[in-house]
Amino acid sequence: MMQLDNLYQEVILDHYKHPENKGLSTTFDAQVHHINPSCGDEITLNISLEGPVVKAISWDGVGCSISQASVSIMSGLMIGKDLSAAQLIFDNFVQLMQSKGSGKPDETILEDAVSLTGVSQYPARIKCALLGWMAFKDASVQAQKKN
Amino acid sequence: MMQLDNLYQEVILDHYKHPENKGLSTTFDAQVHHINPSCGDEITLNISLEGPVVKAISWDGVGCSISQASVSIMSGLMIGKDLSAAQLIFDNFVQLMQSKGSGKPDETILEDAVSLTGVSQYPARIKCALLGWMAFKDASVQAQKKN
Amino acid sequence: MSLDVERIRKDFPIFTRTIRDGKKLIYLDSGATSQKPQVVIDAEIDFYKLHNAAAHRGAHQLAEEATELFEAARETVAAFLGADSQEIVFTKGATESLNLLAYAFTNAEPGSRFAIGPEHTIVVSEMEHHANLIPWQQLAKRSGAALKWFSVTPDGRLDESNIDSLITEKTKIVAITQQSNVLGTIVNLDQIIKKAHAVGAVVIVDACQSVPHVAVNARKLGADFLTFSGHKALGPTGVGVLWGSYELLNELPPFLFGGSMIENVTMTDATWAQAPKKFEAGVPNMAQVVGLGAALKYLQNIGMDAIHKHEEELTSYLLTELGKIEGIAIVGPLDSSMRGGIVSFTVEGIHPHDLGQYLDSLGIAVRTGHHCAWPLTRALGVPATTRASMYLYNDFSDLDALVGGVKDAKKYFGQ
Amino acid sequence: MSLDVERIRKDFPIFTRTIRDGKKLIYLDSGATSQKPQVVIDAEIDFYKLHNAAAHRGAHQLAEEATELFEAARETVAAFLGADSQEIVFTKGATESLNLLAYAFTNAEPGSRFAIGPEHTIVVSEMEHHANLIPWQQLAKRSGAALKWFSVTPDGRLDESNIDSLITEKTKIVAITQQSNVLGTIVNLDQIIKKAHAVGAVVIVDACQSVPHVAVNARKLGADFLTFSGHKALGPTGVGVLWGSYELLNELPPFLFGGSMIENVTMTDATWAQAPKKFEAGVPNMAQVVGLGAALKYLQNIGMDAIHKHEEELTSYLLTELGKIEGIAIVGPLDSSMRGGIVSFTVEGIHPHDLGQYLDSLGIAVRTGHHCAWPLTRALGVPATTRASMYLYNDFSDLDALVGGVKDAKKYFGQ
Ligand SMILES: Cc1ncc(COP(=O)(O)O)c(C=O)c1O
Ligand SMILES: Cc1ncc(COP(=O)(O)O)c(C=O)c1O
Repeated sequence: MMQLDNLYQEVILDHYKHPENKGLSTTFDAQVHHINPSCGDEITLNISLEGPVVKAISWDGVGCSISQASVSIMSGLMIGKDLSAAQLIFDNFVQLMQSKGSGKPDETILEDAVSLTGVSQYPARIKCALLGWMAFKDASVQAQKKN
Repeated sequence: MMQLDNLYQEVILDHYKHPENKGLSTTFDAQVHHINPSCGDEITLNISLEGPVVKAISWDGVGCSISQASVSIMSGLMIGKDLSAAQLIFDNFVQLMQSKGSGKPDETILEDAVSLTGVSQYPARIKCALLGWMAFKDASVQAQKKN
Repeated sequence: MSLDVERIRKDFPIFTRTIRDGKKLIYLDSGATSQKPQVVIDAEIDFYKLHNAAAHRGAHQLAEEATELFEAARETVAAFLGADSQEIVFTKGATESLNLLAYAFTNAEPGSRFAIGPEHTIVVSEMEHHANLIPWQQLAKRSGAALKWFSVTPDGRLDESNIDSLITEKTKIVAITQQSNVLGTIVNLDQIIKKAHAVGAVVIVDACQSVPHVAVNARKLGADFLTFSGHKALGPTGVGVLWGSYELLNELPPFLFGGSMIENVTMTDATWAQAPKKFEAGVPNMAQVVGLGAALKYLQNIGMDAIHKHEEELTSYLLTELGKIEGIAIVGPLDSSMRGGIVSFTVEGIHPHDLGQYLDSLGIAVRTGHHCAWPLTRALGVPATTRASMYLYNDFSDLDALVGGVKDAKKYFGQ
Repeated sequence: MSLDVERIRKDFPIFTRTIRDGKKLIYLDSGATSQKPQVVIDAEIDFYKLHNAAAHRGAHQLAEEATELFEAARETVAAFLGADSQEIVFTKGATESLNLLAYAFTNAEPGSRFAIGPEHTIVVSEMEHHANLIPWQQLAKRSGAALKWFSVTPDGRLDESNIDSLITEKTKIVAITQQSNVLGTIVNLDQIIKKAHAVGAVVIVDACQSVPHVAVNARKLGADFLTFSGHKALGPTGVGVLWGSYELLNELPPFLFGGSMIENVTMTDATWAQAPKKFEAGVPNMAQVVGLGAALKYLQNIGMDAIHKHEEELTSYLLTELGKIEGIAIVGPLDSSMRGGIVSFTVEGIHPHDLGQYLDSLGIAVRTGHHCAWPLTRALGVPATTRASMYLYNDFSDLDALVGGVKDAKKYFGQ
């Protein structure tokens, strides 16, 4: 079971059971809806910016523990960051996911998201972990355009 | 070379070089054009009936020795026969061709056409041998309809 | 059990490998694709090693042999379906077969019995696989015809209550599955076929999940077209079958254009060969067709009735055992006589994807998600399910492993 | 010779068999389909024995492995063509690829760059294989567009003299072969591609006879789409490749509809995945794709330049030796630098079918007929030809056997 514990770290199961920023805000600068066509997971994500700073993220959706925990962690990480810092985190995380288990996560950048490191060993789950992140990316681009 | 001699009997090569009833008549009860799509061989065949009797067959076409000899032999066999006798010969020949080399040809019915017995061992050539016969069948049906 | 599974498993080389650090492979994903017996692998190898040449395209010995093997496989498939060999078209899979039909309707000349327009309807069901839904959505869009569908009852059967308002004089096509790849439900098509034919509609049966598991006689069934994929029936990947009753098949316009499907060709126009060649453009998937022939012979030797009975026993056992676990909801009928060897379910508090991953860590292969029948999972009100699908090489011990795995997963994920 | 043919032949198990009572197999029909090296057969076997599962459709280990092998083959194909892996679509063969394109144009929304109507023209050539002719005839018929074509010069080259009247502002599609499967002629496409792009047309290259025999860089060539069949490139039957420059490929509407090509599906509508998945509906021909990857790696190890050089040497030799026989007429250019390893010819007084049969009795496999390019043989004024087509496993002794066989045939048939 050791290998699986690598995937399902405590932090992940905690976020899954107690997701952060879940429940959509009534106001937002951009709202996006992303789906994972191979398994049917869906997420709606709202973002509000204040200048270049991510003021608020809220989301709702259905999905596996990986996708739900990942968006929860991501929202916690991104809120309060300015967009260039957010981009750095984003790039770091995507790189980690694509590392096929060989990536060394930078905890100072990724914080709780390092708990998702194990996902990179399960190719079919990478899309789960990225679902919320891609939604964030998309939403932040749209919000910037609008502002 | 023995096996091949089975296919290319003297009679066949003779008919190939000196085909009978080749050259289209100017009058006919029915004219048909048949092709062999897999190799491009073509034949045009004219038939004239007198009551139930095949009065004349003439044909023209391009094709391999098997197809040319076969139509030549067929025309010689069919001219002068009444259509029920022709049908018997036709059925006998088709059966022989489909016999995969195991058919015992009835020489009293098939006459020169027994020389084509070897064709039945070469599946790709059966269509060559049948080209003219199928044209005859088609033409005789059309001529009957017309009369 | 009806089958000697231990002996059968010896025919399938994949069962000698292990999963995730030495665990036994428990393969419960045959609904997605089946494993291959050695005889099928050997048939492909033999073709390549001994007889490889372009079938129907040469007078040399290799081409003769390739042609003979190819056509012999056609006869095997025909015998398997109780059909005539001229009624068997080889495709790359059921998806191609169904698209072939949908495009052929579009290619029909006005006035032909296949011509379809805004005055017509196409009838499918809510339990169709995407492969038997989207081609008809698209045909509807192209032709202006209206798409209608049978619903699914809450217990996962086809709701035929409104058949008379669904299948009407306007209906041109009824395309329907014989067994759901999610619910396992076996659909009794008799009434639908009768009704469809009474109004002059063409009936197309998606037999992907039935033909590999139960004896299907295409003629007796009475449909007009029927399709299945080789890879779900112990056959190679890359080959499927479209059966059509000869009269319709021969009248149907072609779909793919190219070599070997022609009668005559000029720069500006072409005419077509008779069916089935008309539908087999290009150098065919010869080795795969030959492999499929070997697969169906293997199935026939074991016996389709025995296989079906075996799967019924397994399904009944699994339904009972899973049903004992708290928090499990099984989708589809609970009566095992109404279903084939497919059981989809949800476990409260565990997402199917997580359950599947957990089972995988035990060596158990199941499928999770919408199983390419998204509208159905939506209608069932679940985002996804976990699906165990069985075949002749599964036994009770596989199901015990699954049931045990689900129980352990509940603990692991704290449910 | 550029290649160590004796060593290469050891990689191809078919050469251990004999023909017609113990004769050595002289295989000169690679233009129809190539033989398979053991590594290709092994790649398919390994897939079935060890990794068989539905790619992209499961989170279990077998499905992961199947997906990885499948996608690794895509990368191999991409590297072979100098392309990006997202530009590689797997089909069942070149015939499907070309039909895919023709239907995709039909599926284009009005206003899309692929939309085609009566105001447009489609340009092909007189030397096209039926697979690159009839789909365009049919598209012309469906859309109302006019079909135009390049002629062939008496010596078997593409007649580009009227390029300016053929490719005009009206031209939507130029679909053309890179090497004739009858004449052996290599078509220099530079001018045509330049002209076509200048008028905004989409250029589609039939590379069935080029990609297996000579290094082709899809990007550098500058076409928009290009296709070839695996079975002619040492690969398995039942697999082909469509390359498209990504921008166009991703914009192109889909062709086959079903599982795995979707983004979202409801009962009434569906949206599509990105390319290449958008074009790969259904459980794919996985084992064949993996086998094709092994084939291209094998070719690459030997080296496409070496293979091309080898075939040039063989062709030049064969042209010379056949040319010495009285009554022989070679079709296509006599300059071996303008052709690939295909030589078609006629022998006075002997029908190709009879010649082919005679050669077969000696163990020599050639193809006879119109080679699925009937309009071309008609334009050449011959009812049929005999075609010898070469590959890396042929050597001079094969050609000596052929030349000797032709001479003997002349005696046999009394010419
Ligand atoms: C030039 C050319 N184009 C297209 C094709 C069609 O390829 P396939 O039959 O493998 O689909 C062939 C071979 O048959 C060919 O030689
Ligand atoms: C019921 C059903 N129909 C159609 C298909 C499509 O078959 P394939 O993907 O082999 O073309 C499948 C399997 O994926 C299926 O289960």
